[in-house]
Formats: sequence, structure tokens, C-alpha cells
Amino acid sequence: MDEQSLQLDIDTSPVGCIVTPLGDIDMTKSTEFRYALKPIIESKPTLIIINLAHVPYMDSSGVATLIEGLQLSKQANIPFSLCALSKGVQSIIELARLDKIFSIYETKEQALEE
Amino acid sequence: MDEQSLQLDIDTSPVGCIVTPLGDIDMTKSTEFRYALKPIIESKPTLIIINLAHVPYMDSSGVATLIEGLQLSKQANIPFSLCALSKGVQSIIELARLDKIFSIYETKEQALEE
Amino acid sequence: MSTNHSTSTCTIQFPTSPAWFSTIRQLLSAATLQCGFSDRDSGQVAMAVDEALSNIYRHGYGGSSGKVTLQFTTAIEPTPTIHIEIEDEAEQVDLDCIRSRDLSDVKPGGLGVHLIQTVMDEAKWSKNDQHGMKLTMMKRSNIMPTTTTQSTTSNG
Amino acid sequence: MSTNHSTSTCTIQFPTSPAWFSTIRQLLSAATLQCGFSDRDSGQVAMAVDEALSNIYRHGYGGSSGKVTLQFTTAIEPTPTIHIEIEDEAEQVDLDCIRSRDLSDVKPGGLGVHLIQTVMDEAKWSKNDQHGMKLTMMKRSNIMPTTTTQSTTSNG
Ligand SMILES: Nc1ncnc2c1ncn2[C@@H]1O[C@H](COP(=O)(O)OP(=O)(O)O)[C@@H](O)[C@H]1O
Ligand SMILES: Nc1ncnc2c1ncn2[C@@H]1O[C@H](COP(=O)(O)OP(=O)(O)O)[C@@H](O)[C@H]1O
Repeated sequence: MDEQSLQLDIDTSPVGCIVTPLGDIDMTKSTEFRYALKPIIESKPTLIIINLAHVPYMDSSGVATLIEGLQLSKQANIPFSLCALSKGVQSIIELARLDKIFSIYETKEQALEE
Repeated sequence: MDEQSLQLDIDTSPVGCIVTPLGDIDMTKSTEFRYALKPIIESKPTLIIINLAHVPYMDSSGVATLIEGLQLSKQANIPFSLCALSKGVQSIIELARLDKIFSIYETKEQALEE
Repeated sequence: MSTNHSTSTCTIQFPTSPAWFSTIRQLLSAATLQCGFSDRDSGQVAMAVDEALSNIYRHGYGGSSGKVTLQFTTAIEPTPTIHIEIEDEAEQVDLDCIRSRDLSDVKPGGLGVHLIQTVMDEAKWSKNDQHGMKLTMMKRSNIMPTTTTQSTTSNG
Repeated sequence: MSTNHSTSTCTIQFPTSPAWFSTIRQLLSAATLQCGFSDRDSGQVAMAVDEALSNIYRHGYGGSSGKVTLQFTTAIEPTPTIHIEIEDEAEQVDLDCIRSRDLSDVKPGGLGVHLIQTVMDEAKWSKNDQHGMKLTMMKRSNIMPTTTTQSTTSNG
């Protein structure tokens, strides 16, 4: 069972902010993920990259959080992208037909280059 | 499901060899663990430390592998110790009444000092 | 590990507490992989069940934990297949309310029913006789069945 | 997460393939934690079931995969308790063969039965009527029961 709180690496630098959640993002974690993203967006970094390399599974509540993050970032004029999608995350993003909505990069480095 | 092979960090230096298995060691992994330990013992390092910090669960077949490792090391005159036991591993070692049989240290550093 | 496939059946009654969901996903993954589903299909079945349980928790029980009974049966021949039934004891809702929304309107939420209907070959909600709802789902694996039948291998 | 406890019951039939074992451990952990077991007790129940399944795989089925039916029921009152039954369809063995060895003789192997008997409050092997063996186990949690009864909490 997985009742711990969401683990999140946040790497802030002048180039932007890279957010790396660790572990599945399902109903037990998505609210926390949302609360973590909000102040990051409000701090107005140069850009925001969500690194999903260590998220084997994400449910629709996690996807909803990403959509909200994208929309809030857009309003604040901050580029918002996803990178290093695991197979599980890739699958739900495609099934939700969001693969054209998000900027998706294969690696963190490629996401930073934009 | 966990059908991947056993992940193992092996850190060899003049001081000795520190073996760090990653993940549960149950029936699906213990044979592999045994095959990994044998050549290490045969290479006659100064000492062998099994770092169990990243093994949340070990079953009796894993414990059997440790006993075999201890006995082979003893024959070869190599100090063999365990360190950084997770709660799960600690529990099975105690239940099997092996806590006095193995040299057990809290940290890698303490195990190295001996 | 053995490459032979085998079936499983399960009936489990548990609370819709989200703390159970990752365990249930793992259970469905194990069952589908063992009967021959691909990784991808197996993950999708686990996702469909996860989304169904989330909906029962949020909509059926209004964010409280309530009883759920999950049953599944896997088959290997002629194609790896899983049949799943999820029953709750929550308020019965109008079946018309359970539907996918227009996805071209990008907004947070409202994806669960779409995902369930997309990844499963069949997904049907119905009202139970007395109280509660029932979701019946079925999925066949997209990969070709192997010629191996369910048998025992000696690998010990 | 909710701190209220709740019960679960499960009947699952699956192959004794070791690939299932981690899933089954997770299932037992979830069930025992949810009904109020401590982390330690919960881990021990999962271990007992794991060891029992390993023995069925190795001794009962001689290292092949065979059918196993696992049933469990948890209760909260008066003390968190789990009842477990594991039935196989393997050769029946003399019950005297299933016993713990002298642990003072340190050697690899021969720990499973000792572990099962030590961590569970009851563990009894028997022969089924027709074929196969049955292991019946019970454990009560060592922690004091909370006064919370099984109810729903609104935390959504
Ligand atoms: N188990 C259920 N019980 C009652 N209503 C449900 C259930 N599942 C789905 N629904 C209804 O179907 C709608 C669509 O569900 P879904 O696609 O998962 O999106 P969301 O849950 O975000 O609204 C819900 O808003 C709800 O009205
Ligand atoms: N499910 C089972 N079916 C048949 N024999 C069993 C079973 N479980 C245990 N045994 C017998 O009990 C003995 C002790 O088992 P155990 O303590 O787990 O040690 P080990 O399996 O390493 O021998 C086994 O050697 C075997 O003869």
C-alpha cells in the first residue's frame, strides 16, 4: 500500500523550474500534486518542465492536474511542457487525446532547449 | 508484477566489496542473488558487506542465500556482514534467530570501520 | 519465469478507500499478464478498473468509503480475455448521467468514463435489483494468442 | 487518508507461479493495514502467506505452477483479525512432514514452517477430502483496537 505523501523533486534555476514527481500519481496523490504546482506557477519561473520519467502510472485525476497546470501557466505566460513520459503516462495522455495539447519532449535536455 | 531480474550495485574497492541489492528478494530473485554472490566471494575481497537499505522485503529463500554467503565467506576467511537492514529484513532475521549469527551494522560506514 | 500462461479468478470485497487502489491495479496487472495480455493492454485494464473505482468513490459514495465487490475471471483461449464485474451499494443514478464528455473542450476532469469505454471492449453500467450499481467490463488482448495451453512447467 | 478501519474479504484462485507472490503480499498488506493491523503485524501476515505459497510451489507441486485458492476475511472488532485459508490441488503429504526444524543448526533453508508458525496465532495444515492440502491460519493484531467502528468518513 502506498499511503505516503507524494515525493517531488523541484529543481529551480534561472533557466526555469523542473518538477520531477516520484511514483504513481493517482487519486491519493493528485490533490497534493495540484497544491505543489500552484505556488511554483505563482513564483513565475522562466519555464516549467514536468519530468515524468519516474511516474509509472497516472490516472485521470493526475491528468486533470496537468491540464490545470497548463492552463494556469498559459494565463501567466509561462511555457509549460512535459518530458520523459513513461509508457503508462504516454498511454493515458494519448487516450485522453492530449498529446497534441501538451508540449511533450523525450528528454529534459530537449525540453530545456526550447 | 515484478518479473525483472534482480538489480544489484556492486562497489569493489581495496577496502572491500559492498553489495547493494535493490528491491524485494523473494523466490523470484534469490537464485540470482546466490549466483551473484558466488563469484564475489571467489574473487576474495578484503571483506564483504551486504547493504540491505533498499530491500524492503526478504523471504526465507533470501535468508538462505545470506546464510550460504556467510558460510562460504567464513571458509574463505573473508569477513561478511550485513548493514542498514530495513524493518522487513530485520524482522525476518530476528524471527529466524539469526540476529546473533550475522554481524549486523546500522550503516555502511560502521560496517566498514570493523 | 515460466512463459506458460494461466488463468485466475477473483472475488474481492473491500472499501473504496483510495488506499486500496494501487493494490487493485497490481492485482489486475498480474492477472492479465499471467493470462497473456501485453504490457500495454494489461496496464489499460488496470487503469479502467482504477477509474471505475475512483468514480464509485467520488460519485457513488460522494467521497466517502463504501463497499465494493470486484470480480474477475481470465481466460487464455482462444484469445487472452478478462471479464470484470464491479458492484457497489451506493445510490443508484440515472444511467444517462454516466457518459463521456466532448473531449475537444480541453478542461480538467471528465475523462474517466471516456477512458473506460476506450480501453475496454465492453463496458456496461446497470442498476442492481435492490440497491447499488454494477459495471460489467470485458477486454480481449490484442496480441495473438500463443499456442501454449495452460499447463505446468518444471522450472524449479 | 481516512483513519477509519474497514474490513475486506477475498477469494482468489491463481497459479502458484512466483510471479504472483509480490502481488499477493501487497494484497494481504492492504487488507491487514485497512482493518487496523500495525505495519509490523501486517508485514508478518504477508510473509506467512508468501512462505506458504512458496512451499506449495516447491513441495506441493514440485517446482511447477499449480492451482491455489486463497481466501481471507478481516474483522475489526474486538481486535483486528485476519482468517486465511490456502488450498492447493497438489499431492497430499503426511502432515508430520510439515514441521519446523531445529534452528540452532544454522544452515540455508528450512525456515518457512517456523516463520509461519511463529508469526501467526494459528496455523494448521490438513488434507482436503478429495485431493490437495489446506492451510488455515489466523492472526490477531497485537495493537489495541481503536474505538472507531467501521463507518464512512467524508474526506473528499
Ligand atoms: N460510479 C458512478 N456512480 C455515479 N455516477 C457516475 C459513476 N461513474 C460516473 N458517473 C457519472 O459520469 C460522469 C462522468 O464521469 P467521468 O468521465 O469519470 O468524469 P468526472 O468523474 O471527472 O466527472 C460523472 O460526472 C458522474 O456524473
Ligand atoms: N505445502 C507443502 N506441501 C508439502 N510439504 C510441505 C509443504 N510445506 C512444507 N512442507 C514440508 O515441510 C518441510 C519444512 O518446510 P520449510 O520450513 O518451509 O523448509 P524448506 O521448504 O526449506 O524445507 C519441507 O521440507 C516439506 O517437507
